[in-house]
Parts: sequence; C-alpha cells; structure tokens
Amino acid sequence: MSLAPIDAATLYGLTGAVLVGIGLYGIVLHEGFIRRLLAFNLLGGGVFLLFGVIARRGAGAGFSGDPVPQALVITGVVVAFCATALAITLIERLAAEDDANDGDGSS
Amino acid sequence: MTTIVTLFSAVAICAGIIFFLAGTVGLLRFPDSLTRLHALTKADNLGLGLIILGLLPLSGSFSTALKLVLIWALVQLAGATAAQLIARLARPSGRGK
Amino acid sequence: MTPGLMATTPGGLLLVLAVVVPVIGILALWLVRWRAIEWVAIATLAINLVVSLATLQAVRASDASLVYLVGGWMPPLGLALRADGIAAVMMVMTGAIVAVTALYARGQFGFDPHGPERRRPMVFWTMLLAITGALNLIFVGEDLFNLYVALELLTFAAVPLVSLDGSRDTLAAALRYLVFALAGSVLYLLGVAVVYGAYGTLDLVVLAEMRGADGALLLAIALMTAGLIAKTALFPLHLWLPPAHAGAPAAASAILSALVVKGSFFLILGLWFDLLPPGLGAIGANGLGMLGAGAVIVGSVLALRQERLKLLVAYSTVAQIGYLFLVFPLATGSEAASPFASLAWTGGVLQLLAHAFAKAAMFMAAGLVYEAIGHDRIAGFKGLGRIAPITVLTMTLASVSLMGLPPSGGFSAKWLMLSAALGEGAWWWAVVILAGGLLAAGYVFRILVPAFSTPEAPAERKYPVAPVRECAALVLAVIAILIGFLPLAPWPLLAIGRIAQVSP
Amino acid sequence: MLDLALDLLITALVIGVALWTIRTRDDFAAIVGFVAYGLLLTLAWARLAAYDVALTEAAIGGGVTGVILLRASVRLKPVTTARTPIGVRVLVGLLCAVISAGLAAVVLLPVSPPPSLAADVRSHLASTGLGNPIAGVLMAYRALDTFLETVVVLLALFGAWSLTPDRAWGGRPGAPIPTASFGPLPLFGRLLIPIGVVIGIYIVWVGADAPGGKFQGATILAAMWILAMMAGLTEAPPIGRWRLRLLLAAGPIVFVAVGVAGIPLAGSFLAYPEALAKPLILLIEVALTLSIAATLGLLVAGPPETAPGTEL
Repeated sequence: MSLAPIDAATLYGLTGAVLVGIGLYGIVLHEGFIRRLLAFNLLGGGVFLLFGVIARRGAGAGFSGDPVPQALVITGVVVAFCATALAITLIERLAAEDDANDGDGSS
Repeated sequence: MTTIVTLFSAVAICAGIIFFLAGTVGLLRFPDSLTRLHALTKADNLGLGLIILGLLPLSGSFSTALKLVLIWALVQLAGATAAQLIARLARPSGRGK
Repeated sequence: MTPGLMATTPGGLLLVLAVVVPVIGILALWLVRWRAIEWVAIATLAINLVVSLATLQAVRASDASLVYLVGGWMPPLGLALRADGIAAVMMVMTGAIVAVTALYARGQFGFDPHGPERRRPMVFWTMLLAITGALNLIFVGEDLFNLYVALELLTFAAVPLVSLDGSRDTLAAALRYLVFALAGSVLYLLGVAVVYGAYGTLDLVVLAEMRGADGALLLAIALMTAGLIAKTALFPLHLWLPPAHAGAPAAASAILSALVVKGSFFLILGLWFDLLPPGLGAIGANGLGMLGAGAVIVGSVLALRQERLKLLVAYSTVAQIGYLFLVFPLATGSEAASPFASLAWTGGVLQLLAHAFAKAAMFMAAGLVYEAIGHDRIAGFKGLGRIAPITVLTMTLASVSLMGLPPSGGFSAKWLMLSAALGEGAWWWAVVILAGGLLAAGYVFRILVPAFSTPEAPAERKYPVAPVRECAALVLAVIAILIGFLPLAPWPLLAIGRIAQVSP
Repeated sequence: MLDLALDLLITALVIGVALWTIRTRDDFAAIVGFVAYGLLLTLAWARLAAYDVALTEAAIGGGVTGVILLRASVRLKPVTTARTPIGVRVLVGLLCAVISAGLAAVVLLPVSPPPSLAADVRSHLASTGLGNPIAGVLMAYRALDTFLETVVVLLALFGAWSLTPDRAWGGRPGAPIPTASFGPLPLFGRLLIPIGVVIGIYIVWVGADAPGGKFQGATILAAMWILAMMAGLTEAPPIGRWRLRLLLAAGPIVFVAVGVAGIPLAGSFLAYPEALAKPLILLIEVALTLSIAATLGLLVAGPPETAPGTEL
C-alpha cells in the first residue's frame, strides 16, 4: 500500500470525498425538505464519483475503466432520481395540504 | 496545409471563447433580465458557432462534423425558445431577477 | 474460493421464486380487473408462504444453505442468492405475517368490488406485495449492491403506506421517514463503494474469505451500519418511527413495525457477524449494545407517557428494537464455539420473531379497538373487554410476550439473553433487560387494566367487526406465545450455513 | 500537465457549486446551483472516461432531476429557514470533515494492484453477443439488479400516484410546469420532438455496442414527452387507462418472461441461450425503453390533480 499518484482519478476521488462531507452537512443541518433533498443528491453525486474513480483505477483488459462499478453507478443514478421524484411529490402534496389548511406554520 | 487548418481552428475557437467570456461578463454586469438575455444569446449564437466552426476541420469524419453542426442547430433552437420565454416572463413585471 | 459454496444447490430456484413471485403479483395487480385485485394479492401471498415454508424445509433437510447463481454467473462477476437457516426462518416469519395481514386487510380501505377503482386499496396491496418481495431479497441477497436495490425497494414500498390516509400529519410523517431512509441508503451505498474499492467484489461469501483487518473494511462497515441504523430506527435515530408507524392504517402499521424495520437490522447482523473479522468488533459491539440499552429505556419511558394506543405501541417498537442490538455485545463476548452457537444469538433471533408476531397482533388489535369504540385514547378503554373480548384477549397475549412473561416468545428471548449476560459476567446488560421488562409491564398494564375493568355505564360497540379479522390478530398473538415453547437452548437451525462459519 | 489543470478546474468548480448550493439562503438559487452541479459532474464523468455514466448523469442526474426540481420550485412557496446555532454547525461540520477525511485516506492509499473485474467482464462478453461491457454487466452478469431496478422505477411511480387526492384517482396529471405553454414553445416542440425521438432511439440502439443504452435513451424519449406536455401539444393520459398500465408494466413483464424462459432453455433464471442472447437482450431493452420512458415522463408530470371525466 503506497500513496496514490496525483492523477485525474485521485483528484476526482478527493472531490468525491469532499462532496460527501458537504452533502452530509446539508442533510443534517438544513431544515427545509427541498434543501435536504438537494443535499442528498449532492452527497449521491460524491458517492457515485467515488465509484467512478474505483472504475477508472480498475481500467484493464482493453477497457478504459472497470465496467462493473460504472454499471452500478448507472443503476444508482436512476434509483436516486426515483427517490428524488417521490420525495418532491410528497413535499408538494404536503405544501398543498398546508395551503388548504391555511398553514399552521410547521415546516 | 495542416498548419493553416490548425491556425484557422485555433483562431475560431479563441474567438468563440472571447464571445462566451463577454457573454458571461454581460450576464453578471448588465442591469436587467432583457439586457442579460441579450448578452447570453449573443454568446450562444456566435460563441458556440465559432467554436464549432473551429472544431469542424479537426473532427476527422463527415458524420462527426454533421453531429457538431446538429448540436449547434439544436442549441440555437433551444436558446432562442428559452430566451423568448424568459423575455415574455420578464417584460410585464418590468424588473430583472 | 471454496467451490462447494458457489454452485446452485437443489431447491435453489425457491429463492428466485421468493423474489419474483411478489413482483409478478404487483404487475398482475395493475392489469387485472379491479374487483379481482384482492384475490390476486392474496393468491400471491399464499404462494409466497408456500415458497418460504419449502425453503425452510429444504434448508433443514440438507443442513446447509440453499444457493442460486442468477443467470449461471459465478460471483464476483454474477449475483448469487443464498438462504441459510436464519434467512429461511425470517422468510417464513415474513410470509406468515404478511399472509395473515392480508386476511385482516381484506375488504378494508373502502374496497368495493362493484364500485370504481379506488386509491387506497390499490396502493395498499401493491405496497404489501412489494414489501414482501423486498424483504425476501434482503434475506437471501448475497451481493451488497443487490441488497442496496432491495433496501430502496423496501423504502419506496413502505413510505406510501405511512401516508395512505393522506392527512397532513401522515404526509409529514412519511416525508420525515423518507428523509431518514434516503440518508441511510446513501451512507450504505458509500460503504459499498469503499468495499468495492478495496476488494473488487461485493459478494458476501467472497468477501468473507478475503477479509482482513484493514481500515477500508472498518470504514465501510461503520458507514453501512450508520446508514442501516437510521433505517432501523435505533435510538437516537428513532424520531421518525413513532409518528410514521402510529399514523399508518393498522394493517400497514403492523407490517411496518413487525417486519420493515427488521430488514435493515438483518443486514447489520450479516455485516457484523459474517464480514467483520473476529476480535475487531468488541468496541463497536459494545457501542451498539449501549445504543440498544438507551432505546430500551427511552422507548419504554416514552411509551409509558402516551395517551393514544397506537403511539404507545409505536414507542414500544423503539424499545423492543433496542433489545435486538444487545445481541452484538452478548454474542461476540460469548465463550461458545462460534457466535451462532451462543445463547445470545438464539435469544436475539427469538426476540426478533416474537416481537414481529406480537407487535403485528398488537397493531391489528389497536385498529380493531379503534373500529369498535371510534377512538384509541387509552383513558376511554373502560369496559373494552366486554364489547371486544377477542381483541382484548389478543392484546393480552401479545402483551405477555412484549413484557417477557412465561410462557411466551418474548420470555424465551429475554431469558436466553439474560442467561448469556450473566454467563459472561456482563451484569449491566442483565439490568437493562430486567428494567426494560418492568417498564414494558408498566405500559401494557396501562392498556389492560382499564380494558378489563367494569365501567359504570355499559360501553357500546360502535361498529361491527368481522370475526375473521379478530381471529387474524389473535392467531399472530398465539404464535408469539407458542414461540415460547421452543427449547431454551441454542437453536441449531439458526447456525446452519452462516457464511462466517463455513468460510474460516 | 494541461490535462491535470483542466481536471483541477473542473473539480474546483464542482466543489464550489456544491458549497454554493448548500450555503445559499434562496431555495430557487439552490436548485439552479444543483442543475449546474449535474452538468459539471457530466464533465467529470467524461474526464474519467466513463461515457455511459456521463450520458446517464447528463440525462437523469442533471436533466430530468433538474426539471422535477423546477416543477417543485414553481409549485412551492419559497421558505427561508432560520440558521442552526453555531455550536451545532461546527460539531456537524467536524463530523462530516472526519468522514471526508476517512474517504480521502481510502482514495489516497489504494490497494495495489487496484481490484477490478474488467478482465472477467471481457472474458465472458462474447457469449452475450454484446460489445458494450456495461451493457453486458447490466443485462447479463447483474441482470437481476437491472430487473429489480425497473421494478423500483415502477414502484416510485406508484408511490407518487399514491399521493393523489382521493377524488382525482384515475384522472389525468396536469402539465409539469403549466405556465410555459405559450409563445414559441409549441413550435419548438414540433421541431425538436422528431429529432429527439430519433436521438433517443439511436442511443438505445447503439447501447449494445457503444456508449448509450436504455436508461439514457428512455430518458431522452421521456424528455420529449414532457416537452410535448409542457408545450400543450399533448395531455398526460388518465392513470386509470388500461393501455397505459400495460405500457408501464411491459418492460418488467418481458424481462421476467425472458428470465423465466432461461430456466429451461439456458439452465438458469435470467440466463440467455447463447445463440439467442443478443436478440433476447434487444427485445428486453426495447420493452424496457418504452416502459421506462413512460414511467419517467409520468414521474415528472406528477400525480393527477383533477377527477377523471372532469377534464375537457
């Protein structure tokens, strides 16, 4: 085990690590649900980027990257979109309900 | 011959970048939505057009070149539509975002 | 790689059926005529129960895991399904509770076979089938990313059940639940990324053979555990659970509280006992145990203070989940040949089973009480025993198990854990178990004492309830009691085919 | 060197936009920031030579997610929230920094040689008849993941529909962003939609052998449908319609049918007989494309708002 070379993969890997921290901070501290959802997606982007770096480092057999983690990311992106769509629908419905009840003020 | 082509590409792409830069400065500095739109659409039109013009000789194959032109055309179409929509929204209120 | 571990075994196809049958049921549900949807769902769940029983039988008969290589591809490239003894038991538990819930929920949610299609029955039956399939996959999945997909499936199925009523409060509870669940999933996925980066495989069997004491594995397990804890609602991440479980319709609450939270717990068990190298987990195991102890105390105290039956039962879930986490310090600290042969391992699994049956019965009974008297305020329960005797009997039996009085599944579970704690000299866990039992007695007697009392004015039943629904709840409560008749010793079935055991 | 400078620029922009998205007080600004983040990530994926993922990120991560976020910003009133006390923020910040540092350590101290299944994927790819290794992973080796993913997508739609007000069950969803259906948009739609449909189909078709695939292509098809709905060229169908439900379920049905047929024909669930592997995979992909496109479009449109029969 030795220090990774400073190349594109390492750079994007560190970016992924930082994005995870930023996203987590947002999920925990934001109060608005839309903002938490955005933070969740930022965090997801960081996680996927880490997969991408693993894929890039695993390049071989004539492929520019290990196809398995890339495939996992594609599945993951679709699932994350579904989660976002469900959450947004829920947020909108809750807001509509609050409007109808003339808003009792809670989030 | 290749030098001339490369030179042409370089000049066109640099000119494109300058238009984008100008457009971005305009977006940041202009006072209201309509003038900002003006700056942006100019950048889209000419900036992207010049960059694609510069890329055409470098593209290597006819089909790639065709795709590049198609991209430019689609961006034109989308940009013009979006600009129209934003302008219509911006006008009645009379204020920038 | 041990070749014997990596081949489809006879009966392996059952595992595919366990996942695919509920999915086919969902697709059929949306395509058949409206009046047939209940029958489609119930038929699907009946087949599922048969499949899970057959799985259990096959595991017992062969004394080994069932394995299926999907598409014939060998891990790490392909995906394998595997049912060991404990997975088979979980599948049967799920199959049974879901099937009984289906009988309880038949004709509910304004279902009118001759009227127009309605939202709530469509959503309920769809999500019930989806939860069944997702849980089965969680129990038999062997690939960490495949399990991630299963977890998401479970979340997407559980959230709409929380907000089935569509009132503002249930929508808010569903949204809060979704946020916790999504944060949990993404942390889990982060752990998956770290595992792949270090080992190049996500298959649990392959990983168990390669595992070493390296930082990446520890970081990955820490991240995945944190994510799964949020989904399991372990104290202090339990805040989403009571409003979500109490706000759902009774049939949905039963599934959410009895089964859905157990899915993520099951994965934590796998990570800690199959993946974590032995000897590394002591500190972490004690930490999980402490959170569990906190859950037992805090959950019980909050349950004592609730005015409404469903909220009380939901807080009781927070407390009962806490017991499950005592398995980690007790089973890792045991002197037995392997953690799977320890008293605590069996005790933990029995706690999971007994709680699942008792809690499902309790929520169904709570729903029946609501229908009988039109509210679920505990203060107004006087004379309930007269007007709803079967329901009160159900609540009593379920309560016996929740408190841990003999003979009941809850008693066996707590007795085994208590013996394990005392045998290891870890008396502080024993104190927690006993204190939790006393507090549980406190909160269930708050319900039962008024229910058995004679009111001044004879109470009246507001709405009639079909006897089959009362019996459905009673059956689950009786099963929770019957689990108490298993021998008070390590259950060999629960040690069959554990990955950490077969791959040294 | 120039390459590294470009990567540095992209990573700096990604992190900068992410920070801005988290820090801004304005919800709408945060949404715009997030869309920019998605586009920048697309560049990052291209730089990591993961073109399939770059396409997915552009189409779904940035594209459709952006549209649905914009829908939310139109339908929701902006909320400004109070900031949490500084002590809590510092504490949470520290915790997040520790996690980031742990991940950075994992990135900086990789296992060598880096683990990879690339060689395994390569050696079995021929038997699937596919040229794109990612399609091989998605449709053969990890086909169960992909199958369940299509179920997840469908379930998310049912979940969104479960939020329909009771009176509107069976009705039509409204336009995703209703205010946009005027002016040049219908014309734009008429011009773009035929081109977009061709591109979507093309991306599905080349996906077997080159970057592309059903999810990316289906997203483009869905985008064209969404555009048509926004421009007022078409209406979303009533969710009670049987043909619509068949369209949504067709992908998973074909997938599971081929999977089950694999048990007698190829010896395992989701295995393909070698001679028929490519046509069967294409069959599944076509069915999935239609179903996913419809599902994504309806997810963006949201649950119905008006009762069946009341629309014009």
